[in-house]
Amino acid sequence: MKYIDQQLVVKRMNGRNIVNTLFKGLFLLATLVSLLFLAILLYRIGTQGISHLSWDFLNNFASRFPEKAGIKAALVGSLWLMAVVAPTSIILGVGSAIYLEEYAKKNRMTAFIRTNISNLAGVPSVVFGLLGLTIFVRALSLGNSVLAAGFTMSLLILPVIIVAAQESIRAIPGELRDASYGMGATKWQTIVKVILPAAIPGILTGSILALSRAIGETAPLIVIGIPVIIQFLPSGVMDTFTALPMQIYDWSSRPQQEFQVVAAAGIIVLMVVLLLMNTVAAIIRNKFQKRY
Amino acid sequence: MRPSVQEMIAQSKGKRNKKLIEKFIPVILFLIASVSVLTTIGIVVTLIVETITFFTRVPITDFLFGTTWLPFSNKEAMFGIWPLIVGTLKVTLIATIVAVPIGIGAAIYLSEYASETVRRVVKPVLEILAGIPTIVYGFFALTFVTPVLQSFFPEIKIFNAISPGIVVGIMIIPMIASLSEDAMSSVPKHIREGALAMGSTKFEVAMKVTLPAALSGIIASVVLAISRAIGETMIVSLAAGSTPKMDGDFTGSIQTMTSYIVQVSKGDAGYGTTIYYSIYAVGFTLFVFTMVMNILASYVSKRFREEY
Amino acid sequence: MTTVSIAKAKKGSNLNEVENTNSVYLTKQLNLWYGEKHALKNIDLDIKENEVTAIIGPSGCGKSTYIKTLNRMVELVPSVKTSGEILYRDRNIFDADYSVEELRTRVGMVFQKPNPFPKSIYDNIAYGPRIHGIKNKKILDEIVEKSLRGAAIWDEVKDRLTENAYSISGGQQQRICIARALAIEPDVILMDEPTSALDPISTLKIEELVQELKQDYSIIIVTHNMQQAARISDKTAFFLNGEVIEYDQTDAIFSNPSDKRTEDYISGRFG
Amino acid sequence: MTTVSIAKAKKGSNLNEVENTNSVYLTKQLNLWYGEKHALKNIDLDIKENEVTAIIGPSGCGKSTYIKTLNRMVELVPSVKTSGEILYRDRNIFDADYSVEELRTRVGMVFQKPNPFPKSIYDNIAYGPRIHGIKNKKILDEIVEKSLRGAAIWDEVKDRLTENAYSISGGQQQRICIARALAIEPDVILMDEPTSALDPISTLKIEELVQELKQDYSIIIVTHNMQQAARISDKTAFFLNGEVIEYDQTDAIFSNPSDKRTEDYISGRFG
Amino acid sequence: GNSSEETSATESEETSSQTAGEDSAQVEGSVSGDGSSTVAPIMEGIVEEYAGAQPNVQVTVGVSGTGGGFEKFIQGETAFSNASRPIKEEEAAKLKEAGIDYTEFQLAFDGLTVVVSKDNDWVEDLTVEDLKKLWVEDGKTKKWSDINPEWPDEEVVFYSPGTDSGTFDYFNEVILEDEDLVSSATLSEDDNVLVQGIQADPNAIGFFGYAYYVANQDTLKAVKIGGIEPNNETIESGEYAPLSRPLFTYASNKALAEDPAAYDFMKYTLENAGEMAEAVGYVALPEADYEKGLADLEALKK
Ligand SMILES: Nc1ncnc2c1ncn2[C@@H]1O[C@H](COP(=O)(O)OP(=O)(O)OP(=O)(O)O)[C@@H](O)[C@H]1O
Ligand SMILES: Nc1ncnc2c1ncn2[C@@H]1O[C@H](COP(=O)(O)OP(=O)(O)OP(=O)(O)O)[C@@H](O)[C@H]1O
Ligand SMILES: [Mg+2]
Ligand SMILES: [Mg+2]
Ligand SMILES: O=P([O-])([O-])[O-]
Repeated sequence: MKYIDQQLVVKRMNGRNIVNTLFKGLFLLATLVSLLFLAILLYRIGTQGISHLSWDFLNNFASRFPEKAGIKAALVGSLWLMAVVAPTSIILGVGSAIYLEEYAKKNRMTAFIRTNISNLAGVPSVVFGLLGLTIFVRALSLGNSVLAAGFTMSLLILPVIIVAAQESIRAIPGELRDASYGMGATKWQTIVKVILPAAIPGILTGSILALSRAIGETAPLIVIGIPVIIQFLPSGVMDTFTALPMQIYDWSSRPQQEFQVVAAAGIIVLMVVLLLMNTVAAIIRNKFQKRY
Repeated sequence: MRPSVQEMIAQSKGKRNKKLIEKFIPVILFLIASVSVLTTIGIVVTLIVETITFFTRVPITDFLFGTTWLPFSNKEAMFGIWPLIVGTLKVTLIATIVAVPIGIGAAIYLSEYASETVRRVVKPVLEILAGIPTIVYGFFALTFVTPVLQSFFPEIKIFNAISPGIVVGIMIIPMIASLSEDAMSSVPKHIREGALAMGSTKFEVAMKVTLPAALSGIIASVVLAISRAIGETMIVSLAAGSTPKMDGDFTGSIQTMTSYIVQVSKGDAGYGTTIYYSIYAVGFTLFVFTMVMNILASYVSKRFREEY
Repeated sequence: MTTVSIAKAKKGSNLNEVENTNSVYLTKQLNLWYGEKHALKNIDLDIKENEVTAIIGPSGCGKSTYIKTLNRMVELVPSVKTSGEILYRDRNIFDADYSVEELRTRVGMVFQKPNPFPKSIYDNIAYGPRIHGIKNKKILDEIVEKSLRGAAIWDEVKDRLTENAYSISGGQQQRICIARALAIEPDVILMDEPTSALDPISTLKIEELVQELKQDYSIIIVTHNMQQAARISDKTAFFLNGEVIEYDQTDAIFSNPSDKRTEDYISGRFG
Repeated sequence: MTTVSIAKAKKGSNLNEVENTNSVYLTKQLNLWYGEKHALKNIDLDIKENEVTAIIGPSGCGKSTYIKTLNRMVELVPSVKTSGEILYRDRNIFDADYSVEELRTRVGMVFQKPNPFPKSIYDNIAYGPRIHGIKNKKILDEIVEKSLRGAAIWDEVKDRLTENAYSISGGQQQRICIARALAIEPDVILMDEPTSALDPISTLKIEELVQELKQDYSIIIVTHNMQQAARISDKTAFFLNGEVIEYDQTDAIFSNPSDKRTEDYISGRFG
Repeated sequence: GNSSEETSATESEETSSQTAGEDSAQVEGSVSGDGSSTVAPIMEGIVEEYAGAQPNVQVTVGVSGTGGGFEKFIQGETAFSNASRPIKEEEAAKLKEAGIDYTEFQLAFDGLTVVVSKDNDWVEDLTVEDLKKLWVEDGKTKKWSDINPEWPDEEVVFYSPGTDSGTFDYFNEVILEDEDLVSSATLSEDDNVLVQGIQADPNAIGFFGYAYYVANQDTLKAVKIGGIEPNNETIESGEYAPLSRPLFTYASNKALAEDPAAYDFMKYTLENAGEMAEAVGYVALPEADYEKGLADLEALKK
């Protein structure tokens, strides 16, 4: 006996295809809506602040006159911040990832570290601010230095980097490892000469995305209390500094309407820095994708 | 004629170095890996020490069961955490309502319908949304979303839970979309092909095969995104107001746990006052909340993982 | 080992029958490109009803590509272009108004690696009927049982229908996949190296099964194992570099190939 | 096709030589478990110098496991336990003070899937010498050229040594991997199905190469292709379910197997 | 407010070059302060000019709010702390505990301005009593008609700076007198947000620093208090009472005595605070007050 009536199947086909098309449209719509949000956001920032963008804006210190106000201290400060955050977080992140992927035995300690990392990834940035204030600023007497803020931000993005590095290490085919061991290489040689070079694209992309989070974070800086009124550039990691989001936040709370435009211009600078970082990440990702 | 390679290898120094390196590297790496554990310990200790001081001044029961949050009151300061929790949940609820359908919809589109090229371009572009500094979102909520909402619903106040909720939702869309897409595209291609070969439409494949198979990953991504929404600070600080309230009203000013911490950090409370210690108690509550969400996420992704 | 001899006996007896005349698939001047790569070249093949047709050839010669063209699964690769015709039951499957879903409902497919859905065994089998609109629990039960019996696995799994299909062995999974294909009562079953990931005993089971299924279905099977082709098929097509080098009765191909390359291949000189 | 006959001729001539007496590997009562799974059972094998030893058997019989035990690569699987002895050049490789790195420096390995490092061709070959402390650029250059010549790929890649090893074809990649193994001038070369991922022409090239390498190295090769084993090896071991069923001169195994299971396998009745 | 700003800007630039000329002794070092966001614009101007006068002194000023500033001051992290209210007893006690002696300097006046939207055509003038009636919570809904029956029978919408700001503190002290603020008020730490809310709603009322009113005169209307309109004269003379408040900075005596850079910066601050205050929308103190400050400072010098 036949259970499946081909006639009926053919008849129902039409309806099923319509449902398929309908939902395809809905899913596409969802994608477009998110892209639309992004477009509106970028458009508004652009139109608000573009008029204030100029070389002077990049090259001036902050000023009480909106037309003279520049972003130099904040921009350079953010770069200094990155100069601390990038090496610290990448060394700690990649080191942890190597330990977890290559050395850690499957025991409770390892499971604990893993759970801990994924939990840490969800801890709000304000809480990291409280940690940084208590440990780095106060207990270790680093004050409002680049170092104190840099360490705080490093811890904040550490879990993201660890996970990205773990994933890219895990993605390296076992055959490459085998090949290296098969030549009589030791474990550390294999890690340094084969695994890390092959994992670097993934590690870099993950790290850049994490760093771009660090460069835009405001809350921890507020909690740490880094200054905004500053007319010089830091000359070392122990110097005080200010950073882009702090400066933007400060401008936006000024009474004069003109400062809102300055703030918007500051946002453009921040967004350009972020987009540059994202683009670099995307290029690395696409360029090195699946070599093996 | 040079000596054979094996002879050169035998002569080469560094054998002993190798042994030493092999011994010490794991120790060093273990220490590095412990940094993240130390960080958690640091956070817990920092928060707990100050929280304990807070509880010597405000009974813990008042904090846990009180329904009025009036730290600055001139008459009798009250520290019942619930209004802040309710405020946080309002924003989180709206954000979830916005982000889950859009995020999962986009994920399905990207993993099931879009061509490889579209996916390769759209995914990183969407991820930009997650990288935009939250302070930028905050102004977007306050100066764009709120006025737009007000033009449709005049009863909405300048500070409300809806506008920051929507914007937090926008911010977490890429998290859900990206992680869910990862989960769905890691459902092996051959399983998908099995379904297509039976005459399924793509929609049927998505709903009946991919989605169920990727469910644990999708739920985990949603839970993580929610935990991010709970911890979001600047958007709510700017656009949600600072009125701790415990009611069902979404149109008026509220206060969340995070925005309270920022309010006090930027504010006037004297060092050593009860208000100063209260931010640690609130921070600790927040920490517990996100911790629970994260444990839930990892439980979900373990418990509901499909075997294939 | 007995089974093998039975299979051989069957094939032998088959030869004595009158030549089958009903075509299920008629491929005419089929060409296929993956982007620039010309993967199938001027394929002409006439595949008959209720026979087992084996497709053999070295790795990369286009076997999988050809079989995936028959139910248009190959189109999932975006860069694919085709020319020529494939008539399935006298209708060109490349026609603009030919619904792929309909085609795939009539033509079942079994893959190299067992690929059950990550669902219960029952839901795996009921998947096809369900998407085709059968909701009635009793009918579904009947279909599930019939299909599992058809795939010779009912006795092994009848007590664990609610278990996840990934909890059983690879060979059983492959028979679940066959049962799943049977559940929508297809006309043709395509199999792409269905035993290459299996152990010898599971392989034998599947080979037996193929022999039985032949009564009701037309079967096209890709295999890299020449002995397998010899054991179970009625006709064999030998592919090389995207071309059909030889297509004939299996016995003829193996005992007396007309092309030197076929001979080299089946005598294991390459591949 | 000519090569094949040459290879056969060689093997033939080999038989006429005096029986080789120098063992490189002497395996005594080797047992191996993956956790609970008993994967190798009481293996006894005596592998001779400057010969090609083929290991054949159906999928999962333990071929790869055995060959990976010979250079202790199998220990990378954490759950592995072994008992018994393997004497390499008269020393038990399981001895506590035997350095695995040293063993692996003496014993090269080529894998099923070509697995060059994602580095330049030059760096691939220089990898081994470098990790073992050879830094001198001139010596490295010499080693790279010699190894590439040894793997019969020098002419094809000499102008593109700085290109990424993944920019060349699979067959070339496999020869790069062989060259990489040759670069540290090993004593033994282990090969685990080195041609199974390759096209027929690349396969032939590798087979020829194995014949040449035999002059200088002892070679142990796993293959699922019985014709290949017959063509290139001097001795053949047939594995089944973790046991050595038969181990003999290749000609003897293929023309006159003493065990029924060997016969069934080589006549393609299973596997 | 633009043009007046620019003129005062040029003036202050002149002043600073004069000062630099007088005080040609160049010093080096770094000075850090933190504190009130209300004082921040004045400080920003001073720091900006000072960077020209003493390029080798690196001054940083944070904006953690009056309370946040004192927190750091108590920890010994800063040399001076800006405040938009006088130091509180607890804070003074903590400083004593920490062994930090300090001196209070007044910098300027800020007129706390009560504002309504330009669209509000009924309110011009309110008394302190009216303000109390409006802003103190009494459990009832407040209507404009409660104050004056001729005014619309509409609910009043309140906007107030966050309860954790110096501005609110001051309002609390003089108007609320430690009663609770009306509970329906919308609170924000960000005064610009208040501006936005008030200008859009004719029924809204709010208060914040004079500078924010000055910057938004085209959309906001300042309410007279007891017939007195807030402007530079009325605030400076103290006529605009009780809603004008002094702004302070508190400096560590030790730093002033031992660190020439801190001393020099504080001197520069007191010399220029008045003009800078006017330039950014505050009101200068009477000249005598600055002189007193400078004398206090002089006395601390070793
Ligand atoms: N998606 C694809 N894109 C580009 N080329 C492809 C694709 N799939 C297959 N090819 C190429 O088409 C040719 C035929 O491939 P096909 O998979 O049909 O071979 P096959 O005979 O099934 O081989 P095997 O025995 O290895 O399965 C091969 O050269 C292959 O590289
Ligand atoms: N890492 C492992 N853990 C547990 N079991 C394993 C592992 N690797 C192999 N096995 C088991 O050991 C047995 C022998 O495996 P092995 O890979 O040696 O087979 P093989 O003869 O090389 O097969 P093939 O021809 O498929 O490569 C198999 O049953 C396999 O399932
Ligand atoms: Mg294939
Ligand atoms: Mg193997
Ligand atoms: O920053 P405040 O002046 O409001 O303390």
